[in-house]
Amino acid sequence: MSALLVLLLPLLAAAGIALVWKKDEEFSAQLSIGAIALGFVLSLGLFAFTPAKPQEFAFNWLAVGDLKISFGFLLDPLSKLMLLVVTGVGLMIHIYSRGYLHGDRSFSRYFASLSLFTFSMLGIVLANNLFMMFVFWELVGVSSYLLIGFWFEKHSAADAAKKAFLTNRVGDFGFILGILLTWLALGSLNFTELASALDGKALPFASLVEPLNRLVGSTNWWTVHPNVLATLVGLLLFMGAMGKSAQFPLHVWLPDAMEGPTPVSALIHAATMVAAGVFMLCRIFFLLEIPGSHALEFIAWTGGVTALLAALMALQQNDIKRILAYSTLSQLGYMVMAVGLHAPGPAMFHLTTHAAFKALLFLGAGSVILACHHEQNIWKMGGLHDAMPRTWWTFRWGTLALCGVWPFAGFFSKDAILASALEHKNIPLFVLGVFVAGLTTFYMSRLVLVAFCGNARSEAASHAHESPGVMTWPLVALALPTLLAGAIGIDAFIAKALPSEHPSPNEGLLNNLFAPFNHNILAAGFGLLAVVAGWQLARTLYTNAMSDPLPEKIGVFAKMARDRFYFDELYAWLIRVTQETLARLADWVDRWIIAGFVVRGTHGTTELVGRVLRLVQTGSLQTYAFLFAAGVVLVLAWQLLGTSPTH
Amino acid sequence: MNVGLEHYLTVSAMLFCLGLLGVILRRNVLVIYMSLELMLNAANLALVAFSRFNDNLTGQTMVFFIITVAAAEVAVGLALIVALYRKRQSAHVEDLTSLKL
Amino acid sequence: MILPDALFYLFAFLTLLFGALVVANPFSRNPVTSAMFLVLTICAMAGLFVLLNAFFLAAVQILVYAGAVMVLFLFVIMLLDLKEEQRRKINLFGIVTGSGAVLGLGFLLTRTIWGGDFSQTATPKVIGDTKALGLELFTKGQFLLPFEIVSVLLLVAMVGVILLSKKELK
Amino acid sequence: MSLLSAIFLLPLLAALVVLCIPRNYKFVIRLISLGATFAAMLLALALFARYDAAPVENGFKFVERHAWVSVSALKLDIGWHLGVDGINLGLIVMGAIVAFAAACVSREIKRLEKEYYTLLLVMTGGILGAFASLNLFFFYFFHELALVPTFIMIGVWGHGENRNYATFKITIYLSLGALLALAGLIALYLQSGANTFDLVELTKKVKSRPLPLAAQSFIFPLLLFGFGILVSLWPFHTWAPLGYGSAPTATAMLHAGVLKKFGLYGLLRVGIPLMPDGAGAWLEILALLCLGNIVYCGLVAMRQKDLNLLIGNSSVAHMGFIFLGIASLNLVGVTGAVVVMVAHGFLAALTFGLSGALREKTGTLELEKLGGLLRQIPFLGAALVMAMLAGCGLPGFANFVGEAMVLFGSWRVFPLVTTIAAWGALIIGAVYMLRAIRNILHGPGKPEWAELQDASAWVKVPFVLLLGALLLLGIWPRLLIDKIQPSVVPIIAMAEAKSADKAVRPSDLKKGAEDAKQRAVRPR
Repeated sequence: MSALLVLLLPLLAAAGIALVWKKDEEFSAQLSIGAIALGFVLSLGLFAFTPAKPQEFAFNWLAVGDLKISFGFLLDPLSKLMLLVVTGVGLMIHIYSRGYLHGDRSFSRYFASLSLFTFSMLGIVLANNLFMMFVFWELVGVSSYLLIGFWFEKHSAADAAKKAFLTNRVGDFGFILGILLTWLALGSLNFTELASALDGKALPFASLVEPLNRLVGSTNWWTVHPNVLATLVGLLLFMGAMGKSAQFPLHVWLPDAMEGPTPVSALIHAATMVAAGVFMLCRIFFLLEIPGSHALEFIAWTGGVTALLAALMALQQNDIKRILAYSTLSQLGYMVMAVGLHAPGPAMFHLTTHAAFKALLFLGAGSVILACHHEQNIWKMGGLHDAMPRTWWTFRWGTLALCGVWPFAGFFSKDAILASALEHKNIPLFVLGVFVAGLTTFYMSRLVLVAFCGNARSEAASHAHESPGVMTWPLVALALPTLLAGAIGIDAFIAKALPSEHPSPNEGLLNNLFAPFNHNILAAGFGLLAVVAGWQLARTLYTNAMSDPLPEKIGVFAKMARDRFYFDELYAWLIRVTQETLARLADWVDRWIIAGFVVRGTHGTTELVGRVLRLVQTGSLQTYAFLFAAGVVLVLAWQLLGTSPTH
Repeated sequence: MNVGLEHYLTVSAMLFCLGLLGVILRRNVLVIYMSLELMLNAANLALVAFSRFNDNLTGQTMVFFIITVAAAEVAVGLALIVALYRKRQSAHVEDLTSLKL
Repeated sequence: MILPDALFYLFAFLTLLFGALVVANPFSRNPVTSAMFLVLTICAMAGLFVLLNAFFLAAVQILVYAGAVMVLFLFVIMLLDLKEEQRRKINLFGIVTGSGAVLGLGFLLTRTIWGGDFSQTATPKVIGDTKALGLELFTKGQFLLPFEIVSVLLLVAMVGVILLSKKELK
Repeated sequence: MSLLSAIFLLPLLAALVVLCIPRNYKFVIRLISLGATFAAMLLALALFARYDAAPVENGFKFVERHAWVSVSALKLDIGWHLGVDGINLGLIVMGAIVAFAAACVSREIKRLEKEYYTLLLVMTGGILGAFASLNLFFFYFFHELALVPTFIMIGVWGHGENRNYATFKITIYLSLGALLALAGLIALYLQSGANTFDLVELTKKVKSRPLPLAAQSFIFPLLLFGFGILVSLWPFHTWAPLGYGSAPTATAMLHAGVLKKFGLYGLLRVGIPLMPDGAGAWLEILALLCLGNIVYCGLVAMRQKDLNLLIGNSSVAHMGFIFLGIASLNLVGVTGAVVVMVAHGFLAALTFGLSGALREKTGTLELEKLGGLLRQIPFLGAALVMAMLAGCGLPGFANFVGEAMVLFGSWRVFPLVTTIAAWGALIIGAVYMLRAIRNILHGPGKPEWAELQDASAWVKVPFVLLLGALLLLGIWPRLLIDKIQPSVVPIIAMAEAKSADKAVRPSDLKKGAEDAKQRAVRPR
């Protein structure tokens, strides 16, 4: 019952703000912050006191024939953890954005959409069937559309919102097809039913093959093999995650989504929305690892490629928020890679720790931007470490956690992923992981060295001062989990939720600190080695450098990285070639062929026939008489000559 | 070869064609009207011939009625021609082309 | 018995000759001449009727048709005092197509007449004299109503003519 | 004068009353028409509330039956037979609500109000009557009664420079379609030998003695293409966007929202159950045609420069979904089709209403000229954003529920067509809807629209009403679906009770899926 409350509170807040629509900020801020604070407390309660065994309660939302869609909640360790993450980080960001957006004209609209976002995010976390998850999937897409396009007067923001929504929609297209295929094959959409329908059965899709084959087989150039179907289901559902977590082909919308206010980027693109995809993958993990389905390899490699690609792009970005956006992309690639390596546990672990320190980094960046009067280019900052002490040390902790330095949370979760890569004997992915870890340290230290150390590069940066308390306290609050999250055994808690994990017992704080070393020394060692290498390289290049030395060194590669490997141009061209030309063709056909030729054609021919007949009316009696006689003759001839006269 | 029904019918047919020719070729309204009467008589001839060779009188009664109708028709037709003439001062067909579209 | 056949051919020839003259009078284009030739055609027709034992009709033909209808025609010709038509340009195309159509019609009619075999009674018992026709018209009861209607028709024709030929008074 | 006949006789009565009022009492005329449509709406809602899904003898409730013309010699039976079941209940309620909204919106008409309101009321009466009557004769008669005012209203009060061309086009197209449908109905009447226009007897007769296959395969195409033209099926759709583009707001709302569903309702009520074999042969083609609707019209909508044309094309695209639902011929698909019919009614009315309000304020609907309006007209802007998002199938609105059910339903029967349809609905729909929002509402404010002010309270009423309906059905669809489903079951039963010579019919596929799941026999 309390889960329902947690879910509905933000919705009520959003509705309340929308209906009352009073212009004063206080009311809307208090309402939505109160709602999410209460939600946080309740989810803490759920997290701590409810039994570990998953409970489920649902009511029938739609029941027609054999389609049974229910609206219910599945409370198991996985969703309880995510509940905590969403409401916890969300609360911090709500408080922070109250300060950040102070005095903005449409303040209450911001908080309304923020509450709507939290509501839909909680919906995804609590959903107990695929269809309900899809419903909230789209609602999250819409609320991110509203939030990214918050400053809709700016062309770039409006376009970014549209782009984000459409790319998400492409992902949702795959997701709905996946749902349809699972429903057709297994008859139900409920997770527990699906799980029970799957275990203990060799190939669930075998029965479906023969009829579908006949039906689709009419194009008989590819026969449907059960493994193909299983992989197809896995990939289609992964496509949904791809859209939401901005994986490789559909990653273009994330950097542009920085157009929204910083707390929005923090909330959406660090902690919650992008994590929804990884959460969904873990939730339907049993569907992905059906024997015979190759979906998981594909997922692993997509994750790996995204991580590498994003890290490379981040090297050359100069906007502080874009660097953090790309780092999120690459960390997400890590998590998806972990899921692909049959290790949803470490993926969720990394997701939780990442939520904390990435939110911290984004909020830190926000306070830096505010301090330098909305200046986002790092080459215009500098020497902020003494001007903004509290932001400085929280930001430094976040960076250390992100790079995976030993005591911080990032180290443990990233090491868990690298360890699972080794266990799974997937050497290329392990090497890629280590390389990306090095790259991460490189670009993060580049950011820190340029933005904070050295001396102020611009007049605005020189007299920057610390942000007000309401903004810095959330930073400090987020800094704690960044330090401790790794060691307090979150991974053990997650392991309980995922059947495929072997639950390692949680033996106290201290030996957890050293668990990764004795667990898999190779992974931990290489991880730390990459970190040190990255740090040294960045230090040599960037200590109080006035401009970026990298372009001369790697020349054209730097330009390509800065322009994001021209994916946007490629997609724009692709759309222009396929959709625009098709649209232009359809419009042309509609205008000329159907409306023009057919309609005007018939109109034209009738007019022509009319004009011809007019010629006959010559007005002279002779022609009429003649026509009359000729008519009679023709009829008689036809009639008489037709039948032979000999009767 | 004694005269049979076909002979009378051929005469009536030829007379009918003559009348039709007159209607088509002549351009004076009155002459057209006369050729019309000719066609009518051709029909009468055929009817009488049939009544003679089928040995009953209905053919002839038909002719009787046709003649009365023809008379009425001529009267009205001529009145029309007179009215037309009064309006157009010409009885020539080519001048009466107001129906031309 | 060859006299009636000879007479038939004579009258038939006369009818066709006069008919042709009504239509295409080579001598003068004056409508009066064609009216006169029409009268002659009607008389020739009366002769044919006599041959077909339709004596009453022959008389009626001459009396009504030749006498009344043609007189009307002459009246109108005189009233309109139509002069000799000056020869307008001959519309050759019109003539050719017109006569072509009429020839086609003639050919078709004769072809069917001579094609079909008609049941003919050689010597008819019924004579179309006035008494027989009178009996047919009034006692058999078949044609009584049409007779009355025709009389009404004549009345209507008269009213029509009077109306048509009234000068526009208003 | 039971509840059902009151719903549609009231507007017709009001039309008569308005006729007797002198022309210059504009306010009284408007009051009467608003009152009449409001009363009709209340009655319809009462009908909806009192309709329980308990099965009744031949499926129809609130039945009202008076013999009108039944000449046994001529074997003619035209009776006044009204009845409501799951399918036309939703349509009548939606029709009444949209009619009230249309009456509110027609405040924009500034000349010849008296004629306008009479026509509007006649149209409302015709629409509701068409959906309520079960006798094919009145079914058709009321449809024509509603169609004629549409032509007149577009011709006289329409907008745009090619208004006359649009009027002629819509008139000719719809009369042609109606003609074909009439031919089909008459052929059905003769072939069935039941000597009655009454639908209930007809269905009973056909159930006992199905029509010969030759007759079916001849009558069904007539009905299909006749109703297809009325509903702007793909090749015959060009009249719809043009007609709605130049129609006055109320007509566009009523016609696109409600009257257009007549063809689909007819197909579902008469076409499919009475001619299952005929239908079977044509359904594959229908599926492809509706693909044309969804994808083709979606692409064309993308290229439109005028908002009304864009909405017109998008409403044609939504029709494709309903056709797909009907063509899938299984319980889920057809129920989904009926839900989309109702939902699209509200949606089309809402979008056309909003674009009418926008045109009234800015004087133009050219996408280039408009821009950055959200700051000046927050309410209308927010309503337009919600309408557009509902249009591209956002959950929380009724359209999503219907479209999801259609996808579920037709996925089993035409997997390829459904995939492309899903692409059409999700992606293409989203593209042109968002582009419209982007051009009209977002972006920096333009100087010429600086002094725009938002809609007054009275103007907001219809939009709030329609949005409320969309949201209510979207959040709690069982309100409507529990009523629709029991009436769809017999139709599906009749549609599948035909010779099983089809190569792959949904029934075989279901058997395959069933063995895999070893489920208890599901209600079919």
